[in-house]
Amino acid sequence: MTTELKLTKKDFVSDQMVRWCPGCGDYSILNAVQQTFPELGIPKEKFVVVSGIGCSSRFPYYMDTYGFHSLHGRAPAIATGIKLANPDLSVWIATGDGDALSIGGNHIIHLLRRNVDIKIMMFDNRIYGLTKGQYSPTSETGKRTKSTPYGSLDRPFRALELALGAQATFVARAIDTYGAHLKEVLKAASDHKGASFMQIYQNCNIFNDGAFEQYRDKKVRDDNLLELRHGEPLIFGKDRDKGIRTTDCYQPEVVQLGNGITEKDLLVHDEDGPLGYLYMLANLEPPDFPAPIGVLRKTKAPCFAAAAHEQMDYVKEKEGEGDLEQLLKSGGTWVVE
Amino acid sequence: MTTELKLTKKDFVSDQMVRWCPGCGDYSILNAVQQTFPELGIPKEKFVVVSGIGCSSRFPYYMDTYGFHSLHGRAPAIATGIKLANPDLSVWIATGDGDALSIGGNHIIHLLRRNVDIKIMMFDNRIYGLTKGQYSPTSETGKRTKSTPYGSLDRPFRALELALGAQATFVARAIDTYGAHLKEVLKAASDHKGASFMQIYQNCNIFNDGAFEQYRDKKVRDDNLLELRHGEPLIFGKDRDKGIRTTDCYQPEVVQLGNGITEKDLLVHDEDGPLGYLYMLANLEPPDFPAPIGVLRKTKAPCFAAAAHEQMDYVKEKEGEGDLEQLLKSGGTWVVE
Amino acid sequence: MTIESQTTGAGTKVETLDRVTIRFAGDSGDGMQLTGNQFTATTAIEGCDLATFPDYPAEIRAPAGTLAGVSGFQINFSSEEVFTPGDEPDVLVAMNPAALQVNLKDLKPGGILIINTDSFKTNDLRKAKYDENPLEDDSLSGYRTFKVELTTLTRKALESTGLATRDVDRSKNFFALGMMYYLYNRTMENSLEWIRSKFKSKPEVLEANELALRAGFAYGEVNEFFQVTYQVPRAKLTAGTYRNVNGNEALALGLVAASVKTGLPLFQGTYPITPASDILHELSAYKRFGVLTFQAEDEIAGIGAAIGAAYAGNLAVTTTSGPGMALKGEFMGLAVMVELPLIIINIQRGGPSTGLPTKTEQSDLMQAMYGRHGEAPMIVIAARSSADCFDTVFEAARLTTKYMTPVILLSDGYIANGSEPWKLPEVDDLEDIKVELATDPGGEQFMPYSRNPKTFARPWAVPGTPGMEHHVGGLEKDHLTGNVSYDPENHHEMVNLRRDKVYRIADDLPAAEVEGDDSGLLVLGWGSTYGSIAAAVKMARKQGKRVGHLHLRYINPMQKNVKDILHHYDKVLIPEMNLGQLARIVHERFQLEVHKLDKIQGKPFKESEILEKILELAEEN
Amino acid sequence: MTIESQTTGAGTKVETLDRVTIRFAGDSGDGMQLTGNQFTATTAIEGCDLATFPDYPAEIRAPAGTLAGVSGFQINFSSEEVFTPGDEPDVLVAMNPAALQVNLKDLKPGGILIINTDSFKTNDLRKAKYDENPLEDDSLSGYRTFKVELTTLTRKALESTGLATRDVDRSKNFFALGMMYYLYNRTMENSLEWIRSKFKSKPEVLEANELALRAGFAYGEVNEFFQVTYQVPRAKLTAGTYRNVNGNEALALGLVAASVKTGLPLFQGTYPITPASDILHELSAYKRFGVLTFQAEDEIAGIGAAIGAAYAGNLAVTTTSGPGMALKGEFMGLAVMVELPLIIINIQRGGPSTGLPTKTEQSDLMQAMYGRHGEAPMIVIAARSSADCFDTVFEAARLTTKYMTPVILLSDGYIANGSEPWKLPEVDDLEDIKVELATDPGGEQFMPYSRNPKTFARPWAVPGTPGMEHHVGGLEKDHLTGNVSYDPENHHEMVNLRRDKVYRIADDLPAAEVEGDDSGLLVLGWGSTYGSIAAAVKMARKQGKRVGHLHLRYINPMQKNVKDILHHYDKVLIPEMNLGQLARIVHERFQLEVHKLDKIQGKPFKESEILEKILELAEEN
Ligand SMILES: Cc1ncc(C[n+]2csc(CCOP(=O)(O)OP(=O)(O)O)c2C)c(N)n1
Ligand SMILES: Cc1ncc(C[n+]2csc(CCOP(=O)(O)OP(=O)(O)O)c2C)c(N)n1
Ligand code: SF4
Ligand code: SF4
Ligand SMILES: [Mg+2]
Ligand SMILES: [Mg+2]
Repeated sequence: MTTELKLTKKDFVSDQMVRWCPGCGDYSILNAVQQTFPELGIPKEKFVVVSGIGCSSRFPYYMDTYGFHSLHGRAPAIATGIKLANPDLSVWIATGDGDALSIGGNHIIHLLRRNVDIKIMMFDNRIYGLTKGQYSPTSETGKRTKSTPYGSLDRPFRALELALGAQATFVARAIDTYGAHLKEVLKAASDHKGASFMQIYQNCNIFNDGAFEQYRDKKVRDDNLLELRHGEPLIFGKDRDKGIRTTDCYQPEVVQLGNGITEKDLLVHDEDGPLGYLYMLANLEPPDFPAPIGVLRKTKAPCFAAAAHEQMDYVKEKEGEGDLEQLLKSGGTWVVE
Repeated sequence: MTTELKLTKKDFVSDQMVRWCPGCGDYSILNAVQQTFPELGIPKEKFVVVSGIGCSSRFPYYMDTYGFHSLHGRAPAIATGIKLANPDLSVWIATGDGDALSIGGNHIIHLLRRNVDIKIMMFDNRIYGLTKGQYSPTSETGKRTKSTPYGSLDRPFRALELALGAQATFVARAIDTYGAHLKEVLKAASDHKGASFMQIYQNCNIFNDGAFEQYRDKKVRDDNLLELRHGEPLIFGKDRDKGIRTTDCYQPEVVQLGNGITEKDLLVHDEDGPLGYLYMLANLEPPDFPAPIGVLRKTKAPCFAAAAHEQMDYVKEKEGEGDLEQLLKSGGTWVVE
Repeated sequence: MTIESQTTGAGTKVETLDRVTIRFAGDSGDGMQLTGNQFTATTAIEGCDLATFPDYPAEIRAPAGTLAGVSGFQINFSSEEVFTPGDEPDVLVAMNPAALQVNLKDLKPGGILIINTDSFKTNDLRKAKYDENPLEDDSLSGYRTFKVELTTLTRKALESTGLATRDVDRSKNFFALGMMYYLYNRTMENSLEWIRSKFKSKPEVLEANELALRAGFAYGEVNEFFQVTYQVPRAKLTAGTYRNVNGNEALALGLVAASVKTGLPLFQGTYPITPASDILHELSAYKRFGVLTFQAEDEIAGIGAAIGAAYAGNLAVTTTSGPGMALKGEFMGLAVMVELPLIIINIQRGGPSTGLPTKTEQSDLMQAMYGRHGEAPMIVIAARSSADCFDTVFEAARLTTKYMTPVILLSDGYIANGSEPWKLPEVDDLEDIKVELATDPGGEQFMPYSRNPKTFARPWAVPGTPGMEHHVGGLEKDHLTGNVSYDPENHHEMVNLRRDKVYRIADDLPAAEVEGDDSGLLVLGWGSTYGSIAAAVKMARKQGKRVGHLHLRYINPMQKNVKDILHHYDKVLIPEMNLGQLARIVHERFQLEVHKLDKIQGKPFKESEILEKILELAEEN
Repeated sequence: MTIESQTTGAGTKVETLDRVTIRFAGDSGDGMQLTGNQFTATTAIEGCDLATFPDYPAEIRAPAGTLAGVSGFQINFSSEEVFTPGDEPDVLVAMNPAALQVNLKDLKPGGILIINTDSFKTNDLRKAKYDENPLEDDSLSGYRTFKVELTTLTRKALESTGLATRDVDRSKNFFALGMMYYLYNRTMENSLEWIRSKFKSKPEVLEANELALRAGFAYGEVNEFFQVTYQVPRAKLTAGTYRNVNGNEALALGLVAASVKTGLPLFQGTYPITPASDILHELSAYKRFGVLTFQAEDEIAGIGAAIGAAYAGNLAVTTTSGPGMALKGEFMGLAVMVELPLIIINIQRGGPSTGLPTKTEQSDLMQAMYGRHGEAPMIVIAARSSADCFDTVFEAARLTTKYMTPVILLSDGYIANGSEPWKLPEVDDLEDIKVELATDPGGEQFMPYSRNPKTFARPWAVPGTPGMEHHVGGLEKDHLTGNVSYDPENHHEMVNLRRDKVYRIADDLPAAEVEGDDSGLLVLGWGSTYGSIAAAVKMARKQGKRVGHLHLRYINPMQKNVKDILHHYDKVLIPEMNLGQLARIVHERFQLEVHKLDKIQGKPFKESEILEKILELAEEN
């Protein structure tokens, strides 16, 4: 598929002024996407970027592709319709944590369940940016925001776990400022045949500044992040001297390499591994564990839109192309002379 | 809590004629609930049964309790409001697979995430009963129904997995006709402090007859069901001679007891076990595995409605009860003489 | 209505009638819908005009024998034009006491009552809430009652088959059907053929049903059970090929026809809801026409996917009923803003809220007009009858693609389920709907909000087309570039433009035509009241009244001559199955005092109810 | 509007004016809202009547210095009654070229223009889309321009603090404020006090702001920079305690007051949306009043939870703006059906669809009236001003609990964010709203759909009450037992009853009162146009025209005397920020020809726009 199309980043930069706050993590993500799209081997006119409402959802305007800035939470519905109508398009969703997981939660889990071949980039800043700072379904419990001056009470969604629970066939995590890695994830998502769910940690420097500092700060991030690579052991740490193994079944544990503990003792990442493993992984987070980034899951399953067209073709072949006259006359006719 | 209230089943039977199809699995569930409620130690007037729309959602009419037959998919919203307004009530939801997981999917996962202390009975007949036979989000792929004459294409939700993905603190499964067990599950759900999600397999003898025959038919059901009990090993089979263990980490396996394999080799059920274990369990199903029934998960977490009132009480104590006059005068006043 | 009478060879008299209304009623398990449909098919083929109405119980399977479980099917057939399934039936076939209990009050005084006496056991009577056995007191004395041991007779007739009693009893509706064929001098051929093809793979059932049908016919014939039989001559119908069609079938067919004639693949985004689900059931079977049906997770996703498909170049439709419409409001506003073609179909049912889901009503008109926030004008049209659903949805497709703006089409539970003979259009006669997708940016930059000066339509450029990349969305758009614009004047201009675009469609509509007199009393209607009004107006005119009938397909915008027409009449009467919603619109738009006739009972108007009101208001001609 | 002029000791002249409009404009980072609010507070305390309007950029943080990033705050203050924030400002304070570019066109010819010249570097000019430096050409010649090196001066004044330049520059708005205090002869006391309490914990900031304020004041004073200063005398206001309040604050306060006066806990189910979110922000801070706020997963869950809370006996409210209203339609229908009290607040914004989220509009009136399927009548009321939001929502609480039916309250972005002085009501003067929960089944079986014969309200029995177990739901209800009923007559009766219940509330409303003349031209309005209309009518009457002003709080039902009032006038003018929605209703209801004045530009009417139309239509008195 990677025919040389000679596209460059510039081909994907639209003429619209970018209107995010200076310093917003959205800029880095936009940059990574604009750098990645030309490398995907897809003709420019086949990209469609669909969004809901939110700061992140202004994304389509900045991409010089077909774009649909729809309604809060509803991008998955629009995108599903687009993909069903034309499975040949490369359909991307840009959405926020509120857009995707609050008002849009149902559409997201159904898109994942159906495995519609759509790429979901969820910009997770753990806050409502556009409406100026209410807590979101990924905000940590106890968060004080405009709408929770005494602290929020609900437990946040764990997005990766929720996506897995909806049987997502591709689940990944990336970080706004870690561009090289983000681009890898975007590429992997594009290559995956099926619904791809990406949680992208994104700093909102206005309403939730520093939420991901432990993953963005070069000084500490290596100890807090577990970069997943298929077939490689779960190793992390600045000095790549720590790993994850399972002692008791289903119970993960961080170990220090050395002193008789070698890579062999560690779990080896399997994108298509058993569900128990994947869920264990999805829930690792500091302070006890590093947080996994990269492609957590990638597994094969039929794609909904493609299957719909295959079924249609099959029926056409079996029953013949429809004939309108015949159809109208079905169901018993009689003639009045 | 189990004060003697001297309630009997009759106290919960309303004067409304039951209008389900003769032979419908809903009757068994109704019977089990009417038998269980008097045993819960809760005064009759504190029960509220809320439902959406569907055959199953006619449930409240048949219970002589407070009842709200609301809108398709929206019972969790109504129920959350009721519970927030009065955490002292015992709030139950009767819902169907379409009501809960199709149109109501978002409300359900948010209720579970928030851990609102509400008991959800999801009557899963894998079909839309009330609208006369379209496929539902739990229908198996390839199903031919009124709306999918050539077979459905989407993968079904696995309800237990989805509930776990939304971090449900209580997850269980039961079967309409296995009344004694269903009653146990209902009791456990009632006793649990937090959101309780129950998937109840229910036969729709009109539009999806026999969907759960392998679990209902006495001849085969024992080989297809794994009755979970906290602290007990995962044993099943007519002769209780089969068990489940994990050889490779995260990979379950059915073993025949005997020949050196004993109960000791089996996994022991832990309602509050690690997520990897729970998800593994949630996905077992015939033909390779038995399907678990009973309480899969039960774990502690703060309850949303109770927490809201505690927060309110805390603020009242800290800041004093609100004084209207003072409030109106806040924000800078001046006097015109 | 007896026209003449004669005596057949068999010795019974044959009376000729110009119109008969029969209601079949029984338990849901008794197969009354099938019986009704068979009688209908034969009557149609034998040349009568007709209309039918099935009346299902609200429950899926109410307990056998109960009042809640009664299922009915009414057919009105005539040698003249038929507009409705008829008011009171002339004949009631009651298969059990519950059917009698529910339906007897509707039977015409002196009407024919055929009763299956076998099902009047104590237990049956109890379930039907009868304290006394109506066969034994004089409660049936006002009717021409025929008591038939229908079950016993069927069992006897099927003895030879060796089938179990339970199975034998299933055929008793064919016995009844046979009797009715005899009584109305119809042939059994059509039904025999149907039985043979339907039960090909179940020879015992085939045999049983055939035997039962013949036995019923013979029972009438041989025993001279009825002293008189009836015949209703052929109607003078326009020549052509006919079929029976209900409204939902006609919508599905019309959509497929529009897909063929626009050359656009048809996409349906929907969620099941009574009484709209059947459109999905129909369309999902038309994959050979390239129809894609998407049963979404809810109504919001249904319309959202349809808008997405429209953006990608499909002929998109979303179908629902009242509660579902309420959920689609936000997306409808988006459709107005992005100016894409979209057909939104609402099969109205009894409201508000969940209301009376299986009953009919016309109470969603104001919602269609105004059920969105902001100034979000939409084309609103309505179908008047089952067959008219075909033409109306075809017109919806023409308007939405030509003007690039969504259309709401209103139907209701009555015409959705009721059927009538439909003269099939010639496929070649159906107008080609010209749709041109934009493929040429035309100059440097593509202007997605530039407009056709006549239609105000913007270009439809679909993803996949090189050089036409552009953005759409719900924020206010610059009137040319389509970029987001907060400019005050631009906003005012765009609001006006979206309104004017809909207004100006009036220029493209055929003139409204009145049936009947052009002065005196005008009966103004919309939607499914057509049949009852037309019938009532005809009767009133026969009685010498000066009455005209105007029935609106186009409600927003209205045809340009509607105003003139209204002002031609002394009085205007608007019968509606709501509290007067069209009346509100007429008030508002034409500042006109009108007479209202409301009926909100989950059932269509009787012809007589409208006639009565007409007689009250109209003058002699 | 100069009234008199005198000379102060300092040598500059003081002119007395009866009304001044000032607009502060700068980059979002320049603190213009704070400056405006401080000027407002001082002006209020010093006795003027006033109204203000903040104008935020649509973006959260548009890039510094760009046109999109301009933030404005306008205050109109006077010694007479003030109705609006004023049309064109008399004074414009422009902190950068972008602010000048955006706002200059509004400044009155000959108006005062105060410019921070330090921010007119090439780069600043480019970002503001200026090709030429306006300070250097003659584009400002029509104004009394004061060029101030505001940044330099502030830095100088704050040299002593040793703060970093970045921090120092943050205080320059206080310098500007000081200058304005001097120019309008206001004291600094109130702001000094505010600075001291606000920045208690940050002594350097406290000092910096205080120094800047004083320096600005001194700059005006010492340098005799302005040859003339102005004073606006105290207004003759009703005695009492006042505060400034914007509409959303007033709604929140009104809801708390209603909670206290009904004795019912307040429950808010909502989802954030501009411009309604602030109600949530306010109420979430009122936990000490037992207020429970629930930020739901979406608007549907928001209203659903509110209905649940109402069922459980709370005073329930759901708050949103247009797109959110569109989503609540289905649940609103349920609220009508279950007949529970519920307040639904819509802070209207520019539509359709996402529209202009930060701009104001009145285009959701028809949606409020008809945005539900079926016959689902609701009480619709509207607030006319920021302070009126308090009274209107209090009235909503009274009506909804008394009549057991939901109420829609309409406000809009203009009054939600704009503020005005509000004379605080005495808590004891607020009416007690009597609410009785039903606790006695009264006989054998509790009848949840029995009714109070006067109000048609059904009893409100809440879960937890022994013996009152009952069911509610969206299916049609039997008129007494509340059980599901498919009975045709019952349905008709219930549909009529729900309508009549709302109609009859008219009996319980105070008579509508006209301001101004009782014949001639009537200007009819609703909602936030009150201020502009009132001001325009006053001016027109001053000019000798015969004009009255009727402003509706109650739109459904209307007050009984509205019809009479309308027919008293020769002409009726209805100015609306939509395409004429109230006009439609008036057409429909009263068959009355009206004149419309539409403005759909995301901004309120100017007083002059309405005045012009009045002068065109009205006769001399
Ligand atoms: C129906 C509807 N409800 C609410 C809103 C208001 N709204 C716009 S964006 C948003 C949430 C934004 O949060 P998120 O999705 O996390 O995006 P972010 O701005 O943080 O990127 C809300 C509540 C809306 N536009 N439409
Ligand atoms: C908004 C709305 N959409 C659709 C419907 C129609 N509807 C009623 S119940 C139902 C699904 C029923 O399936 P399920 O929830 O599985 O319940 P069951 O009847 O199988 O018990 C649907 C689609 C409705 N009542 N309201
Ligand atoms: S508010 Fe936050 S998320 Fe939105 S643009 Fe600004 S920094 Fe980014
Ligand atoms: S349709 Fe199915 S689920 Fe519904 S009542 Fe009948 S048997 Fe039960
Ligand atoms: Mg966010
Ligand atoms: Mg179901």
